Amino acid sequence: MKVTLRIQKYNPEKDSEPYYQEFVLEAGDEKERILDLLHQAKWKHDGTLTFRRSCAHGVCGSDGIRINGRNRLACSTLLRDVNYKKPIVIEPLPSLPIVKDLIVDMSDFYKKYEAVKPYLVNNSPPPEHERLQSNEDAEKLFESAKCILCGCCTTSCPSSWSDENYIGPAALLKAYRFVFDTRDDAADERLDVIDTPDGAWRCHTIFNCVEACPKEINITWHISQLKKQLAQREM
Amino acid sequence: MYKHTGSRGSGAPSWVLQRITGLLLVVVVIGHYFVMHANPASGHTYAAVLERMHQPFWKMFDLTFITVGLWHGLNGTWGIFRDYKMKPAVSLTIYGIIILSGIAFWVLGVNTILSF
Amino acid sequence: MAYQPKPPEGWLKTNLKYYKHSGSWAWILHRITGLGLTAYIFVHIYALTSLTQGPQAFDNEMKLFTTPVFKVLEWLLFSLVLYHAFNGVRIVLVDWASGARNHKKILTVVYGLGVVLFIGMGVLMFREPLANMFASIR
Amino acid sequence: MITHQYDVLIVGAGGAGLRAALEIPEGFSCAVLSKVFPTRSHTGAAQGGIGAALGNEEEDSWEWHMFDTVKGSDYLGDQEAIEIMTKDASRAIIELEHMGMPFSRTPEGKIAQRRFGGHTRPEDPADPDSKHIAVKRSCYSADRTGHVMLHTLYENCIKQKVHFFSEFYVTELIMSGNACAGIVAMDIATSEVHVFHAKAVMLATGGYGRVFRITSNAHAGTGDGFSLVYNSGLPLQDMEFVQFHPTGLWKLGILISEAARGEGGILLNNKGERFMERYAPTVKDLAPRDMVSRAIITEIREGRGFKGSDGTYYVHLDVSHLSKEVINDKLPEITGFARTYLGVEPTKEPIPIQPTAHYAMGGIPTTPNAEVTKDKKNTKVPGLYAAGEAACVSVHGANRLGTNSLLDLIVFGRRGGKAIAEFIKEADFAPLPADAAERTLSRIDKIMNSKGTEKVGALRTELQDKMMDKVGVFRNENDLKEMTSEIKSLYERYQNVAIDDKGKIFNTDLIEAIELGSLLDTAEPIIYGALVRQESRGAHSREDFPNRDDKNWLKHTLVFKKDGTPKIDYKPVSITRFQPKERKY
Ligand SMILES: Cc1cc2nc3c(=O)[nH]c(=O)nc-3n(C[C@H](O)[C@H](O)[C@H](O)COP(=O)(O)OP(=O)(O)OC[C@H]3O[C@@H](n4cnc5c(N)ncnc54)[C@H](O)[C@@H]3O)c2cc1C
Ligand code: HEM
Ligand code: SF4
Ligand code: F3S
Ligand code: FES
Repeated sequence: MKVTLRIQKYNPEKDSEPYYQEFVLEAGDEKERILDLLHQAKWKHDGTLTFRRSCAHGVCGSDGIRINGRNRLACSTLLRDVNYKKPIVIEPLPSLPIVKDLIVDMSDFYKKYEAVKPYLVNNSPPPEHERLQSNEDAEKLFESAKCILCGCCTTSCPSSWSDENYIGPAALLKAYRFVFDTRDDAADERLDVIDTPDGAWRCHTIFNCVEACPKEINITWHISQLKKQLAQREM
Repeated sequence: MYKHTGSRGSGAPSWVLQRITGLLLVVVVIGHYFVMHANPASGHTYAAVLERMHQPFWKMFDLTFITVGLWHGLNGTWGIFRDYKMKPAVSLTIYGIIILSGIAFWVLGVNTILSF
Repeated sequence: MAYQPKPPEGWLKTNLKYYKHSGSWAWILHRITGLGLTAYIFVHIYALTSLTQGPQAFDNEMKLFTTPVFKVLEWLLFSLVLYHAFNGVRIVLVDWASGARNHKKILTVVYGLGVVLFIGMGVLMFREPLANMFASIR
Repeated sequence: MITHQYDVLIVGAGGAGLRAALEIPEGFSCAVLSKVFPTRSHTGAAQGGIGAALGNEEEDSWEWHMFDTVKGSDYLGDQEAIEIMTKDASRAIIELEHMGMPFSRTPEGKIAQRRFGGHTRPEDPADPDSKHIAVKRSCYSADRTGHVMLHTLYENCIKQKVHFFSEFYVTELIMSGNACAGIVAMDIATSEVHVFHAKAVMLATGGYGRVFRITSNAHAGTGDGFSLVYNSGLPLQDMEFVQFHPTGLWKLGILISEAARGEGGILLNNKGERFMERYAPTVKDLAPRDMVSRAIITEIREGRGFKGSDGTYYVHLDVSHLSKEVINDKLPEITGFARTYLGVEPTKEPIPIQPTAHYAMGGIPTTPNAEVTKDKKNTKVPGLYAAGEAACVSVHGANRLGTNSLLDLIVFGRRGGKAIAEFIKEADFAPLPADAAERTLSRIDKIMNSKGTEKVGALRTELQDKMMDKVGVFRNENDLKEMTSEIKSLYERYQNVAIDDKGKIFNTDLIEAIELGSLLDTAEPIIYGALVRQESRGAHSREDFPNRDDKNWLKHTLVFKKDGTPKIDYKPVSITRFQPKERKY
C-alpha cells in the first residue's frame, strides 16, 4: 500500500522559508505508525529529514508534531487514525520557533514548566516512613502526573498563539499536580504564579489542548479546578 | 522567551463576575426578547413601551439590563484584547476607550429610562 | 555556529490552519457573537434615546424596524443571543461544575435547547404571517 | 571548540544519572549531559514497579528479597552488592516518596505493592526449606512507575538547580594516564564539539536494546556508554547476559509489563493451554523472565505458537478474565498499548506477544560505590564512575528480576553520587591532554565527508536482524562463530558509511551514524562473551551446553578491546550468604 507524506521542511542553513516535500512510501498495513513512515522517509529517501523521537510508544514525549493540521505524537498515530488516501500533511508543532524540519525550540515551553515550581515542597521534617496519603488523594494526581511534556497541548492553544507569554495548559497542569498534592506546602506560591494576566486567566476553555493531548488528559478540567481555587483564594 | 509578569495580578474577580453577569443575562436578555420582540407591538410602539416604562419593575429590569449587559460585554471585549500582546500605550488607549464609552452609553441609557 | 530559529507564523494564520473540533468552533463563535452583541447593545441604547424625543420620533424610527427585513434580522439576532447565552452557560458549567469531563455531551444538549428556542421564537415572532401562509395553503 | 570545567560530569539523565546529581553538594559545580531532554530518558518507560521489602501489604524482609535476587541472578550476582541494594531498598523508596513521587496507596495510605516475577517469600517463614510463594513487593504508581520516578527526580534536580546540557551527545572519554579527565561531547543543535574537563565523570547512559531487531528499548538505547568505555581499553563485564522480556507486543517489541501477569494475566499457547504450568509449576506465569522467554520460544519451536502476518511467531497473553477495574486502574497504560498499536481489545481478547530484547545485565564493571574497575582485581579507574543499566555492579548476575532495575538506579546512583562527593573534595583535575577532542573531530569529519556507499539504516538493520536470530534467546557455537566474522565485516563496512545531511544544525543523520558505531561496539562484546561462556545460566542459554556449570563458569566474563580485537578475562563472583543451588520455581 502506497501512502504519501507531505512534510514541511526547513533548513536554516539553506532555506529562507519552510517548504513542503512529498514522500511516497510503502506501508504494510493501516496499523503502521506515522513514526515508522518518517523513519522510512529518512532512512530510504532523504537522510536530511530531521525529527525527534526516542521511545516509539508514546511515553517519552519527543515526537509531538502536527499531523493533518492537528498536534499528535508521530509514534502514537497510526495510518488508520488519519485519512491516508490523501497526502498526509506533517508539520512541526505550531507557534514555536522552528530549528529544523520538524524540530522546534522547546526552551520556552520548559521555562513555563519550571515557572510553576514543579517539585514537591514540604516544610515539615520528613518522617521515618512514607507520608501517608489516601489512595483517593493519590489518584487525584495520577491523571496530571501522566503528562510527558510533549508540548502538543500548549502549542495547540489559540491563547498561546496570540500571547506567547501565556503560561499554557502543560504548565497549568503541572501546577495542578502539586497544588492538589496533600503533601505539598507551596500551593500559594504556585497560585501566585498562575494568577497573572499571562496565567490561568488566558484559558478560555477552548479544549484544543484536550483534543491534542496524546495521554488523554482532560487538561481543561484540571485548569478549571485551579481557577476555582484562585477565585476562592480571592474571596 | 517566557517572562514572569509579576505575581497575583488577580483576574479572579472579573472572571467570577463575568460568569455571574452572564448567568444573570440569560434571564434578562431572553426575558427581554420574549417581552419585546415576540409580540412586535409590545416592543415597537411608543405607547406600549411608555406604559411599561412607568412600572418600577420594568424600569429596574431595563436598568439591570443596561448595567449588567454593558459591564459584561465590555469586560468581555477587554478580555479579548488582553489576549493579544500590545504595546502598553495601545493597550492603555483601548482600555480608556472601553471605560469611557461604557460610561457614556450607560449614562445615555439610564437617562432614557429615567426620563419617564 | 549558532542556529537562527525561524519565528513561527502569526497567530491568525495558525488559527485558520489548525484543525478545528467542536470546542474550538464554540470558542470562535462565542467570541464573534460576544463582540456582535456588545456592538448591538451600543446601537440599541443609542436607538432608544429617541424615546426621550416623544412619540413621533420613536414611532417613525420603529417604522424602519418593523419592516419584514428588520424583523428577520431581529430574529437572526436572537440566534446570536441564544448561541452566546447557551454557550456561556456551557462555559460556566465547565468552569464551575466539572463540565469539562462531559463537555461534548453538554455541548449537544445546550445547542439542542438553543435550536428549539430559536425556532420557538421564530414561530412567536412570525405567527401572523405564518398563520396567513397556512390559511392561504388551506 | 569550547572548553568547560566542572567538578562533576554526569552523562545520562535517566534515573541513575539524576539520582547521582542530587548528591553533589552545593559549592561544587556539576553538569548533567544527556542526548535527549532529561524526561525523555528511557527510565520513563518503566511500568511495573520498583522492588523493596516494605511489607506494606504482606509480611516481607530484605533477606527474602536478597535471596530472590541471588536466585534470580542464577547465582552470578555479587552477593555483597545485592545485600547492599536489598537492605537499602526500603529507605530508598521512602526517600522517593518524600521527594514527591506519587505512589498508588493501600487503604491505610501507605505505598501500595504488588506481585512481580521471581519475588517470593517462604510460605512458612519458620521452616528453612519452605516452599516459596509470590509476594507483593513491587511498589508502584499505576503502571507508570518509571515515568513518575523519572519526573520526580528531574523535578528535584530543578529544585536543586542542577545544570543540564540537554541534547548533548557524548562521543568520548578523555583519559589522562590512568584517570578519567573528562569527556568530549557534541551539541546536537549546532554540531559544535565541546570539551568538558572534570574531576569525576559518571556514566549513566542506560542500555543497548537497539542492538536487537525486537526490543522494548527506545531508539536512543544504543549502548553509547558501553562503547565509550570499550574504546578506552576498559573492560565490559558479563555482556552475554541480555534479558529478553517474555511479553513484548508482537512485531513492535513494545513492553507489556510483568505487572499484567502480576495482576493475574496468563500465557496461552495455540492450544489454549496455560503452558507455564509445565515449566514452573509453583509460580507459573510469574517465573523469572529468562525462564518464561525460553518457555515461549520452546512452545513456538514445538509448533504451539501462532504465526503472525510478518512470518514471526507469537503466543497469547490473556488478561480478559480480570475485572474491568483491575485493567483500567492498575494496567491502563499497557492495555492501552495493545489497543493503540495492535487494535486488540484486552478486556475481550488475548494480546499477541513475543520475547523482546529488554535489559543489559552486563555492562561497565563497578564497585558497590559505582567506581569503575578495570580488571579482575577490581583496580579502580580514578575519576570514573558508572551507574544504572550501563553499569554492572553486579546485582543482576545472569538474569535481572523485574523491579530491581529501578531500585538499582536509585541505590547505586545515590551511592555513586556520594562517592563522587567525597572524591572531589580531595582530588584535583587530572591534566587535560592537548588533543582531547582530536579523535571526535576527525571522526565527525570522516563521516561528514565520506563518499562511501554504505547506508546507516541498512547496516543497522542487518546488525539487528543477525543479533536477533543468532544471539537471541537461544544460542549455539556455530551461530556465534559466524557472528564473530559478521561483526568484523560490519565494522569494515561501517568505515564506508556515508550520510545525506551535510549540515551543522541538528544533524540526526550524523548522530545515527555515530550511534551505529556504538551498536557495533556493544554487539561485539556480547557475541564474544556468549561464545566463550560454555554453559547455560540465567538469560544465556546455549543449546550446545544446556546446563549450568558452576565448576567452570561461576565467574564473570570481562571483554576488553586490545589493538582492535576483543580479549577475554574472568573475575570471581562474591558469594556471601547463599550457596549456589539448582534454580527451580
Ligand atoms: C519498557 C521498559 C519497562 C521497564 N520496566 C521496569 C520496571 O517496571 N521496573 C524496573 O525496575 N525496571 C524496568 N525497566 C528497566 C529500567 O527502566 C531501565 O533499566 C532503567 O530505567 C535504566 O535507567 P538508566 O538511568 O540507567 O538509563 P536511561 O533511563 O536509559 O537513561 C540513559 C540516559 O543516558 C543518556 N545518554 C545515553 N547515551 C548518551 C550519549 N552518548 N551522550 C549523552 N547522553 C547519553 C540518555 O540521553 C539518557 O538520559 C524497564 C525497561 C523498559 C525498556
Ligand atoms: C445571555 C447570557 C450570557 C451569558 C450566559 C454569557 C456568558 C459569557 C461568558 C461565561 C463569557 C466568558 C467567556 C470566557 O471567558 O471565555 C462571556 C464572554 C463575553 N460575553 Fe457574554 N454572556 C451572555 C450575554 C452576553 C451579552 C448580552 C453580551 C453583549 C453585550 C455579551 C458579550 C460578551 C463578550 C464580548 C464576551 C467576551 C468573549 C470572549 O472572551 O471570547 N455576553 N459571556
Ligand atoms: S498535557 Fe498532554 S499534551 Fe500537554 S504536554 Fe502533557 S502529555 Fe503533552
Ligand atoms: S486550548 Fe487553551 S484556552 Fe484553555 S482549554 Fe486548553 S488551555
Ligand atoms: S517517540 Fe517517545 S513519545 Fe513518541
